[in-house]
Amino acid sequence: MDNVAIIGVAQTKYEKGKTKNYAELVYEVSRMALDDAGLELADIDNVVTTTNDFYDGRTIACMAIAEAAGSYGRDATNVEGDGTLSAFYGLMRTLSDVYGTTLVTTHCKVSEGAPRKIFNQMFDPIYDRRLGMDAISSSALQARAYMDRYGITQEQCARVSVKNHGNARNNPYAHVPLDITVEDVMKSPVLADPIKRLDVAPVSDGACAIILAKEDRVKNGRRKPVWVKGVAHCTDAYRLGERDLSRAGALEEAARKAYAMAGVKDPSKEIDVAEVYDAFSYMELLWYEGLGFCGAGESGRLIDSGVTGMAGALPVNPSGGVLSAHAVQVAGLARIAECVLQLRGEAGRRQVPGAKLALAHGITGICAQTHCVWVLSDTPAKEV
Amino acid sequence: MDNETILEVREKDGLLVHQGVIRVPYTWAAGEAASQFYAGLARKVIYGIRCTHCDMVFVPPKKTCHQCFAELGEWVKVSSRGVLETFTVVHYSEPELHPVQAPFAYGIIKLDGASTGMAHIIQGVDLDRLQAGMSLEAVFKEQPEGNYLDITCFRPAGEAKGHG
Amino acid sequence: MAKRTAIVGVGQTNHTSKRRDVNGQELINEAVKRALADAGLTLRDIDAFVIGNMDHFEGINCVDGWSIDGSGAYMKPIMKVTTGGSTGGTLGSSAYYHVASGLFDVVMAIGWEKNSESDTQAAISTCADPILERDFFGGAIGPNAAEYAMYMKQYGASQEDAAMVAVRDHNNALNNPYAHLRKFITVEEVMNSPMLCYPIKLLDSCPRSDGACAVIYASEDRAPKIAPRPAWIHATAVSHDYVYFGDYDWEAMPTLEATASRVYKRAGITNPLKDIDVMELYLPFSTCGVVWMEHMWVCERGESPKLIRKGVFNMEGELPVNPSGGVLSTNPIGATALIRIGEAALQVMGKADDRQVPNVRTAMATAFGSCYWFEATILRSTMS
Amino acid sequence: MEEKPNQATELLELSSGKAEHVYYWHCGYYTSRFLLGLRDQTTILGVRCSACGRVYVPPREVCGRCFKTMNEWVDLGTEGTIYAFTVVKLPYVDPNTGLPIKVPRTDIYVQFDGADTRLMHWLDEGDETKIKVGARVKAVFKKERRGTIHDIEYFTQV
Repeated sequence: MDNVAIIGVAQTKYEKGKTKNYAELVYEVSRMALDDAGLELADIDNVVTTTNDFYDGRTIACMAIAEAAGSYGRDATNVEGDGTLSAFYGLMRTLSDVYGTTLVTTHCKVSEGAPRKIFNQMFDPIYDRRLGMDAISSSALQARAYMDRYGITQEQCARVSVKNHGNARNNPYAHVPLDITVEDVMKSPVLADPIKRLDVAPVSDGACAIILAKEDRVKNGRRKPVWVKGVAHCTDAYRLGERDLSRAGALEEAARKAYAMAGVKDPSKEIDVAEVYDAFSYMELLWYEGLGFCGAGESGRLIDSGVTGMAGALPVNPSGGVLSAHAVQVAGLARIAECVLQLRGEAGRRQVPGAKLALAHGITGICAQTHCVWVLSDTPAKEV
Repeated sequence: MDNETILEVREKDGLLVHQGVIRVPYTWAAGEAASQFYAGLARKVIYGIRCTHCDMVFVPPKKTCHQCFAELGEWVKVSSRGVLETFTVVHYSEPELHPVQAPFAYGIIKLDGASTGMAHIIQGVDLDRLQAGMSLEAVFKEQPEGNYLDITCFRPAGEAKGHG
Repeated sequence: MAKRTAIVGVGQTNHTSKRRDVNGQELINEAVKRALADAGLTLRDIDAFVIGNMDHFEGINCVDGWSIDGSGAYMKPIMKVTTGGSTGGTLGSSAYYHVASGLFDVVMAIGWEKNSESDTQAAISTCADPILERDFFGGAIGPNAAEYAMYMKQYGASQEDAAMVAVRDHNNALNNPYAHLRKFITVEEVMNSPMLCYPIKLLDSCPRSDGACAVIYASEDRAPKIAPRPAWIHATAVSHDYVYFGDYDWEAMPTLEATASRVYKRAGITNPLKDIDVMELYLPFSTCGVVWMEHMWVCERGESPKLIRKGVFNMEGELPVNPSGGVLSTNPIGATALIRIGEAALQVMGKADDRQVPNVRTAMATAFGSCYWFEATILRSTMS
Repeated sequence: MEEKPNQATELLELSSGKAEHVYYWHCGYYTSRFLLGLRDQTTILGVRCSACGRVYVPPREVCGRCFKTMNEWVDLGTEGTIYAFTVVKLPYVDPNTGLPIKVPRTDIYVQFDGADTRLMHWLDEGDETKIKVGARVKAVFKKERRGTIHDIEYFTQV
């Protein structure tokens, strides 16, 4: 892969009931990402937006943000799915001979629709949709399958929630920074056991944008470019009963490919910071295993040891993660944006000192049917 | 007000919020495999379909094996009893989604003779006593309607009680 | 390294008004299997997938994950792209950039729709802004009807001119075994068909169909080994510009003109009438087949009716348009524009059977979405 | 091996029921101000791009051409001309109610003097022979207004 850098990032603050409409949110982050990169819109060759007609409440929702994303007068396209996938498509367009720079936007106003019902529309209308499962109840099945198999405890999951909500106190964009204890999580109301209120990501609105550029289009600006080293995505079987919910097979495959591209041999040693898609606290533990941060079933011990805390050797979700801000389709791109800030050394109070190699991760689908893994670095690949 | 998108208008600090709705009803073709499956349920029989290539028996059935991409056609009668693989007890209420009142349980049940699990609702059991590995049986709807709830739920299997 | 990219296989279902015998996944599967057979490949050869449709047409959220049994993307990368009616063009571009980026060697694009499963017009009307325009938007027919009414007034064109386009496309469909409507019609029959929205009549408009299409793209390393005469992608382009329907300038058609200009420039085409051997155009109404030719620089303003009457765009004419029968005979919306690309590729590959135009070296396919989003692709029989 | 469970099974279809999705869309500042203009001042507001001079109706935050924030408000009054119209004769299911719409229904694009884009609305005339592109039209406001686009009941030819 040729060298491509992320040269600009922007996020809104995440909150519930944002008063801007989604075009205005997209304009906010597009403008800020350009400013961050020190570019004007004229420097952008093409645009990839991200929409979901169910969340946006209209068909062909990408129409609504054309002006706001800077699509007017230039090539544009639109992905439906997590922002990590839009960014991946943006990367492909940047790598082709056709475009040198790409603006990628995502927005989601989860609070405007009925997110549980919208999630239920992912289930098969001819079979199990009628069961009425949503993100919480289906993920609870995955949580138990995983926890039962490896003896992961609810307290260990709670520790993820405590860590991430605590980290969110250092992130001005976070929606739900909290100073809580394992006991608080354990005592929070059970929604679908073993998932409790404080194990669940909030309903957030927000937007995020990044700008990708080919090496010859990276200017010596005020920001340090962050280089894409490896990316891959992978999708598991559709029906829950056809999957091994106790393992993240699609994540293992995506990580294997992304690491191979990036030349990463031992992720637990080489990666300095990771931002993963923890829509539920158990997910972060399951993703540790899928990402090879530890062996199968060892995540409980990993969180207990503090390795993934801010002071540990591999801090995970210094931003507070998705547990602290969940504007669904935005959440994966926000992971990338956060990694960029880390590798620039601009992450403020959530900065992991000396971070040189970072991992960003996104999911989409029922029980994270699809995973996308990004490996980012503060230095470009060596000349071949 | 007929045929107007906006049902309700809220105002705060000079900013408006419009409440509206999308209501597009659907009629989904089930396809042959699902139609056969529902025809079986009407006779209180659960059918799966076998992949002659990898030997997986899919319940509910489908037309193509996702692993081998082979067309499936070998129908298999499976038991209406099986083993609970994983479950959750739902404590919140979502009346537009949930077919039964909370608290209730969802589970994934692997029927005897099937290779895949079936997601479904579990009732007729003390929810505190649910355990992975327990034996459950399908409860069939008396007036089947040709949908997934023609199995109303799974409940602890008759003579398997106590084997937990 | 960026790679040259070609189409090496095309598969589509036999399109029809209603497929009761298959569900959506099974419908997709038919197209996928036919594309694999056409290219002489197995699923193992496909490195990645892109899929698209419109959410509110079938009521399924995230069809990428849902599609696995049909698409075969199990434990592989799949992402969803969508831009409304132009989704098929967006899919083709997406598969192209997957390969052109150098990241994937063989990629399948899948477009599909089961328009029989909901009220298409109701679903499409939700594409207008819900707060300001939805109640006044009666679907795609309105703007197109207004456009032709204005054109007739300005250039003295007639309803019969449009009817001749309808006759051409409908009767071409007699040569296409996959087409939905295959019935010989006359100008008189078009003129006597019920008025839907003045001046557009029933036989001037596209049907709604159930159908799927799959197109396989391969890199320069693989394509020549897969297909004896691959259809090389020389350029793609896209343009859209507005947010509200009232923003658009139908007299100037700026997005169509920008798309055409851009794609010609990228492919080195200076005189489309001479340089292009066949076009598969997304013409949702016969009236578009009159007006849009001019905005694509095929002829001067007001000249199109003359060329139509001369038969320039007929099968034996100088620039055959829509040998497949076009959108007027087949319209499974999410697949429609991908069918244009697939049909253009078949023409270049010399595999279009009874609808083959002799000696095609350069072909063009277009896509049109209801936000006047246009995409275009130029395909050639030679790599460079 | 077993035979097909049923040799001649009828192909089933499954129904979604009413399939309703409710939304609470934030109008944002620009659309809100436009709607409050209808409600409180019975007038139509546009917004001008100070860079290129184009006047947009409905107003929005950003001019796509210049990628600049707009904040120069313009009162466009209540009269304009018909830019285009369509008489919808084929009833389709209204996505608001799930019921067929009433036809004929005339959708028009209104060109206001001094605006560069058009506003969509209804015309109180269902006979296309009596409608002229370019004809003057006037907004007829409702007595009871609540801050929606339907505070204009319809447009009528002057």
